[in-house]
Amino acid sequence: MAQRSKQIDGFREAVADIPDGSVIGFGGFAMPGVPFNLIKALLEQGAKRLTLVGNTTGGAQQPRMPDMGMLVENGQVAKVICAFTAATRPTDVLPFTKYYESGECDAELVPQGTLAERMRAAGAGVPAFYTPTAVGTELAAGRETRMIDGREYLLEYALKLDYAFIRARTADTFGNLRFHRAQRNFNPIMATAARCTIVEVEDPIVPAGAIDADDVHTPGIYVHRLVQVPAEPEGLWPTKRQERRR
Amino acid sequence: MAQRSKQIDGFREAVADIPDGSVIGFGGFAMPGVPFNLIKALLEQGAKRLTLVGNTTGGAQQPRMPDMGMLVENGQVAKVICAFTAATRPTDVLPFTKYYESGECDAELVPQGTLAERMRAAGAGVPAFYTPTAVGTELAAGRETRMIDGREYLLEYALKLDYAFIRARTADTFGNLRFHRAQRNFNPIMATAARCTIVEVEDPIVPAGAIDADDVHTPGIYVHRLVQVPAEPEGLWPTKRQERRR
Amino acid sequence: MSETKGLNRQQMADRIAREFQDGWLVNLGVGIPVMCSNTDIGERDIVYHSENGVIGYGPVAGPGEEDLNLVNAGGQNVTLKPGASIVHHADSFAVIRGGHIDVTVMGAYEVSMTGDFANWKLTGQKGGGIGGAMDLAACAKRVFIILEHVTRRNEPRLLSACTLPITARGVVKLVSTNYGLFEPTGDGFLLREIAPGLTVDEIRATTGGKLTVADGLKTIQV
Amino acid sequence: MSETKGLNRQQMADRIAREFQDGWLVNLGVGIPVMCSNTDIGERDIVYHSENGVIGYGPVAGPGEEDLNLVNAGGQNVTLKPGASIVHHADSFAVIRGGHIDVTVMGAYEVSMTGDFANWKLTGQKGGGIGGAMDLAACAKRVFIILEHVTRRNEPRLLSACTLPITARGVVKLVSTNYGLFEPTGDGFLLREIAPGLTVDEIRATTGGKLTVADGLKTIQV
Repeated sequence: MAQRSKQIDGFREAVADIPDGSVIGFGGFAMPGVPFNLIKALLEQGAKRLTLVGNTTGGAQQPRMPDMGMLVENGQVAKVICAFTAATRPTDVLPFTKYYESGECDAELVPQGTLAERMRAAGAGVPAFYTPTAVGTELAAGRETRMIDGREYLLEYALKLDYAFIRARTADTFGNLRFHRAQRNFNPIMATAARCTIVEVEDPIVPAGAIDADDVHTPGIYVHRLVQVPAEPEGLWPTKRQERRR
Repeated sequence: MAQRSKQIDGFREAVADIPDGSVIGFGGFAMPGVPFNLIKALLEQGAKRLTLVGNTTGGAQQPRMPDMGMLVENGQVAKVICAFTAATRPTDVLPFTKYYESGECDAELVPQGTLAERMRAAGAGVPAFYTPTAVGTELAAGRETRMIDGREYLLEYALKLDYAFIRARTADTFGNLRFHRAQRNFNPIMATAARCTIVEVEDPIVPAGAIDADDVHTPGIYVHRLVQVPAEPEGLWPTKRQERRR
Repeated sequence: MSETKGLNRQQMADRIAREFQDGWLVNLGVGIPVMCSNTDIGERDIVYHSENGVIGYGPVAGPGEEDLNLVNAGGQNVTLKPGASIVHHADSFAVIRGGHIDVTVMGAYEVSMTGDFANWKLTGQKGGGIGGAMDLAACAKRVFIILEHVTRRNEPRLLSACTLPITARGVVKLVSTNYGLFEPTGDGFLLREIAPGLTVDEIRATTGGKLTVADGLKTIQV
Repeated sequence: MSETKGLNRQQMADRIAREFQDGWLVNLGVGIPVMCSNTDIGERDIVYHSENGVIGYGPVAGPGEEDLNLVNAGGQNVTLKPGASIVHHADSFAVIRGGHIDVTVMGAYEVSMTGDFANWKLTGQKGGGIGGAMDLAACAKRVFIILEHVTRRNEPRLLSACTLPITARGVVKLVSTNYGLFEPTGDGFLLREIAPGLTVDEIRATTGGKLTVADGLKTIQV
């Protein structure tokens, strides 16, 4: 195994074949683990009618980095599936909001844990599962529930991805990945849920075998393309968030 | 956090309070990761009417090490839930078989992946899920199935444990664990499914913080008691299996 | 957000943090709740959990010690305490959904006297911001809420019934506002402790349902 | 188990292993199937997966190089290849159930001409040994079976219909026995290759359903 490398030359090449209408998951939670460079490449590539999956649509933080909202603003997106269609602070207005309210872009609002579990289920061959989350709320209105041991649960379905865009600290040529700290977040889950997982990698890509088998966070069997993130300014890296006055 | 240690002195103390009727999960697959010392202590402790959960009842391999079958032979077990009630080789006869066939001990035979997923679901607060496994077989007879996207799936329920007995290579005092190679198997899953997880630890237990946060396999929040495995002959360690002639 | 009366934001967080019991696993939400990890509560062993899979973080990182890949639920750079571990998002919500969280502390727009609360959607808004709030509200052993006592228009946020779409029903056990510490009682709120500078009458005038007052009402130590 | 005719156990495994395509993720079951990881199939990149969460193992470990905590599905001590990784049991069966396994190779008592197979329960037995067989059979992209061609009583194991409780229906794509290499065709079996020393007539006499023979029938290279 692992005789050939999954590394490819650039971000443009990594996203070149993504067709219109794809379902694409984007890792990341706040700044850590967001595939900034792949998002930027997809903005340039121009695929249309995409369905994007991620925690937020972005745009609430400064400085603004490439996010799902930019793909919406670029006219590439039919629908987003995420845990926030509005900012956590009610006085903030997300760039996405305008497109959502005008109907130019659709959205499916999903509790964050349900979102993660639906993708985990997709990767794990579980087509549907029950959860107590959102029972009795507006989100559960008209949906199927079931009493189990005296408690009411909501039926949720697996969420499969065509592509996962993720960011990792370390990779070997076979695609085994390690994440640094809170960079992990949705990234390993999305890798299991996608037909094709594309990874932007921070550290120089190492030969297969250089990461001990016990230390792998995401097995290389889930990874299809690796791209090394160049140094700034060519490559995009997390920046310190500007704290806002309240 | 993590100011106090979860380490306790001996295996006898670690299992002393386990009441009759408990549901106990035993990690391990073949030789790696089996909590031999905790099983031995439970044999001496004598709790009755137990329900045991594990991959096999044991007894097929030589040399024989402490296994679930010994607890059955010791009259402590009402029921086992496992993926094998018979040996994988039809000519082998398990010690358990006699008790099962005579009705002295009940058994629930569960496909291995379903068994693992049912415990994962228990730890993850998912009360039930659908799986394609076992559809159309004797195991599915009379049970609830559901068509999803044109395929038939079986409904499976979470399997909660009162106690998990597991074995790890490394632990810190807070209970963060690392497993060596195939020692991992069911152990991390059972830890999440149990109210109380008891771990036998191979390497000297290290201070909290000595295992990097990125390298933890099982978070210490799932671990309640740690016992250091003594050197042989006082402590039990994996031995080389005797290969049998065919 | 104006803070003209009573406790400031960190003090509201501090009062809630002092409720945390030894050995608890505590989830802190975005906004004021994450400030609880800055509170010194002595020798108690508390493990702070964040939705993004960080288990065992400590105070916000000081200038120069930030790891840009280590954040709490609010996106602030935090530190790790000895014994910390990291898991991915599905495993992190397995911690939550599995009932392993002793208490979750969240912000809210409204809390009702029956323990409902609303924190994801404003009136007339299309969509909203759920984040992990519904998972946490449905699954944590306890829900504590921190919020400003009144709106900008001086209208109560502690109400007989929520007017906004709820996040979960009947789950709130304790509420910390800039005016005091409250428990929903079903038909109103119990004022357990009062913030310095406030009077019971002021609080009664800005609280929905029946206001009961704890025997020997204490003033919150700040 | 007597092996009086045709291929020996390793040769049966070798013939199956030569079907593995470059880049495949392959699960090997207990018994003869795990012997496939010993087969040299040249430059092809194959990743061997085991139910216990070992992804990327190689041949059985030689004397003195065994790690007692590293085993395949049969409990044999194996080696790791560069790029190997380890996951826990739920994640390992997520690989399986999620449809990521290109082929699973299993032993069986019986295979039917419609691709059913039986490998977990004998007649009259209470209970049985399922292991991961039902997960693998239901979820892998392909199921290959290795088994002795006949029972000790010289009765066929390749049958019109299974007589034992089945593990899964209609999933078997390829069968390696000591007599040859077969494909279930719905109304019988296609003999693709024949083992050295066997005749088509011998095989026809010990195979259920209609036996068809591949054009220009080759003898299996051993």
